[in-house]
Amino acid sequence: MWSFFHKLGSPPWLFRIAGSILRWLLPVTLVALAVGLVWGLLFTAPDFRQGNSYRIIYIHVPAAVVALAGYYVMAIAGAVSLIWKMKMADVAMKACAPIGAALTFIALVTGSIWGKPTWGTWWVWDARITSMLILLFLYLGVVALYEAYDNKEAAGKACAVLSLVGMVNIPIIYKSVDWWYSLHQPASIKFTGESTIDPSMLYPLLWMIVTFYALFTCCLLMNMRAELLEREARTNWVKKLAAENRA
Amino acid sequence: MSAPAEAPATGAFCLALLRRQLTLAARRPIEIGNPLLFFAMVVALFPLGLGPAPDKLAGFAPGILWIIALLSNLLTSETVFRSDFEDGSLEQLLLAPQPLFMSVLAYIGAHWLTTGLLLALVSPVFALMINLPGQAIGALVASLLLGTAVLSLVGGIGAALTVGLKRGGMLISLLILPFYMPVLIFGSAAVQNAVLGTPAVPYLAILGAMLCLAIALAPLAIAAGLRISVDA
Amino acid sequence: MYFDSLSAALSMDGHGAYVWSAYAISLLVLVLLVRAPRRRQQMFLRQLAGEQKRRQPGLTAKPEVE
Amino acid sequence: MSSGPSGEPLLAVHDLCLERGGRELFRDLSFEVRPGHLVQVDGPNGAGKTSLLRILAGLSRYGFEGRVERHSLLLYLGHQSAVKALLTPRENLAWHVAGESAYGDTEIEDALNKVGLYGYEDVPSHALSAGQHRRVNLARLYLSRSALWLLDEPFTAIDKGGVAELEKLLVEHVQRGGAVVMTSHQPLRVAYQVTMLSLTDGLPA
Amino acid sequence: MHPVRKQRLYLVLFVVLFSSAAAGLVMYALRGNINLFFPPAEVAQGKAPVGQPIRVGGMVLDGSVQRSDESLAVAFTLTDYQANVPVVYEGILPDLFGEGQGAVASGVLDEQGVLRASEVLAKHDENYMPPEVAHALEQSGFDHKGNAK
Repeated sequence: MWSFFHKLGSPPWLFRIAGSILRWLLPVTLVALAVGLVWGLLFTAPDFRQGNSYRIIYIHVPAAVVALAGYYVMAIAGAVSLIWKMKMADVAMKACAPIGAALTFIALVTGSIWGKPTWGTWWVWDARITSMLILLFLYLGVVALYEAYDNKEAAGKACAVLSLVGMVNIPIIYKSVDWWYSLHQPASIKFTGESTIDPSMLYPLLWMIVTFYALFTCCLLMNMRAELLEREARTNWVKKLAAENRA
Repeated sequence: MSAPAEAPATGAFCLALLRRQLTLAARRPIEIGNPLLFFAMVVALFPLGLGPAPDKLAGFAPGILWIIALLSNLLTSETVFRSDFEDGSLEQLLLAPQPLFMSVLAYIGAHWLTTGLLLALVSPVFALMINLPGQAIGALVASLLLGTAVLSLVGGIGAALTVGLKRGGMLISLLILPFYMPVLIFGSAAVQNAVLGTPAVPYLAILGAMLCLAIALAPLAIAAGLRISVDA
Repeated sequence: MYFDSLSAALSMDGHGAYVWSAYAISLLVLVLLVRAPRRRQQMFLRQLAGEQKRRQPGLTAKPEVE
Repeated sequence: MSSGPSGEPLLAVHDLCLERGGRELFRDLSFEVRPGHLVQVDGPNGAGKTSLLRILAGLSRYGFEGRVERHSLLLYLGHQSAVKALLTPRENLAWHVAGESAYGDTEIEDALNKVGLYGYEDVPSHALSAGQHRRVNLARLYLSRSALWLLDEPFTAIDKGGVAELEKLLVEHVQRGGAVVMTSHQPLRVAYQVTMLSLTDGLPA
Repeated sequence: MHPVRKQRLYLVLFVVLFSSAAAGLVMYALRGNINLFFPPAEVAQGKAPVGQPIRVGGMVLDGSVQRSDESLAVAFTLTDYQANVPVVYEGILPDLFGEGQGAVASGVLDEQGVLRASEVLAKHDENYMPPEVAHALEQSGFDHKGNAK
């Protein structure tokens, strides 16, 4: 059991694997992102009611979906780090926070811009928007708490506790549309039953969601690599790497 | 060797802790008075900032009172474990054979008794200062009784996570304000409804639900946070 | 392509300002997001390499020779 | 009354390794503490004595490798006295946060008497000196019902007479079937076999 | 029982007990009308309080929108096809506002049962489709939700 964790938790191994995944995943993701953006912006028809403003959906929905999923990843990594005392889970958790914060920020800003032509207002204190704002605060809180600790191992544990406590918020975000009446439309993409979005609009949206997941993974791996180096600064493999880098 | 030593029962231990915390608070009466004074002074700020028109103030009164209660709780939450951390009592508490999640409840209970409870009891006076209609006083006191208990529990999590940090004060606000927001929404909604003459009980029930959830989960997080802070 | 001309694509029937600004802001954030860890890693490795250089006796005074 | 270590271990340590700031403090440390053991942890400053004691107590829970098994209640005295200035010595002991606190009033008076605080029971602790604070803390040893004592520099700020009293108490405790793990720079002057655990200064990695 | 196990058992019982109490209280609260949102049918039944801020949501009745020539004042009727609520509003309406569309008006109900709105928001549904598709659906006798008319 422990030896398995040790292998999985071996920093140089993880650094190398993450590097080789990134070598192909990052370019693929960036190309997919460009394709998705052009597709959504220029090659889809406008909505019969909202006109062209709905094109923001191709960036708003993926960002929001992945921002929420990112919180789950962070909290689960936190739980793993607390329960099994796995250092790599700590690193992964820490790496999630800034990415999640950025995606939540994108979701909020694009939503606000979309809201103006659609609802007639930049901002409403609707349940889902408010929960999204709270999600941003939760992410920023994790970042701030991590930075405040000198002992990075303790920082990881403290952030894990905080993100687990924040998990209580996530079901409220998901359920808020059902619990309270709000301006937000119910989910358009349904896995059971028929989607209420036309296929010509659904495919680029799904494309973008997958792309954002890939982008999240890329950023996560890159952040983890950077974090690993700093944590393992005194070990031989990092020293060797720095020497190679110098040469 | 004599028979294995038996530690006192958890309940007795928690009561002893509660007495200890209350005695400590009672020997520093100024620290109990400060949040109340803060409450009174911030209440006085609103008529100065918004203008003293009574009906305008009355409209904002539920929100104003709740926000101040929240802020004064925020200011005191930071101190719950601070002195115990500094003099080494906290590490002794962690070593106690009784479950830590119960003993931290005693700390939080003492904090609530010396801040939230008192605040709820004196809040009618402040409510009158900003023209909160009389029929809402009951809902105000009830919502503050329930809500400040949630605030104390949630604030305890922030306090536990930041007690080992030199500059925890600002950070604790960032960490726990997101969790205070639902309490604020339902607390002020309860008062608002009482002002309008609609039933406040559903809102109080939601606050009660939050309190139950907080009692169930916050002690675990506080205990974990304290172990991390002492270890850091 | 859905739009007939570049100007039609830019104006998007009056929604262009909203759509294009939303995309621009998002792209900006994404670029920063992707670049941050790379920069951080490069900075760190350079700093570490500098430390190693300082520790090597004799090399400190000598200028770098290609 | 047993005179030597025997019986089931109160504490077992397996393959403990500790690294701090890239420096290895100790490696593959394994030992057992049984009733009757009086262990003195020895080593220069920064050798990890306090860290070791905190790991044994369970206050440090990560940052090291290895396993610690605790089989008894323990009493840990750290560098800080855990005495509340606003409480009297009597209250400090009666409501002590370490959870051993079901002591009778006379027991507390006895213990305070033994550490030389007779007559100070109900004086607010902020009126006491630093040394007296430590004595209030040491009074817990007279009250303790825990078998295993972990004492970090217990002689600090204690006068000669106090040290002799304390040494006597430690021997009594281990002879009763308890065990002591303590750090100290000065050799113990006791008529009892002291097990030495030396932490040599770790070499820079 | 082993003391550590016993402690864990108590912990689990404690958490379960308080969590279920929380769930019970939420159920109780949701039975009461917790939000101030009313469909027109409930307004017609007199369930909505008069003289306090509420929100009414429904569809804008076809042919009900009357705009004033001189000012931004507008009057329309919200319906849920069971009852109607007249709304008056003064201000700029969102682009998506239109007859046959969903809208939410927040304001105060007066004695005559007219909602004096301080804010009107258009609510759009979860259906997205190109105009041609919507048009084709109309032609073939479906509404935009794909339901037969």
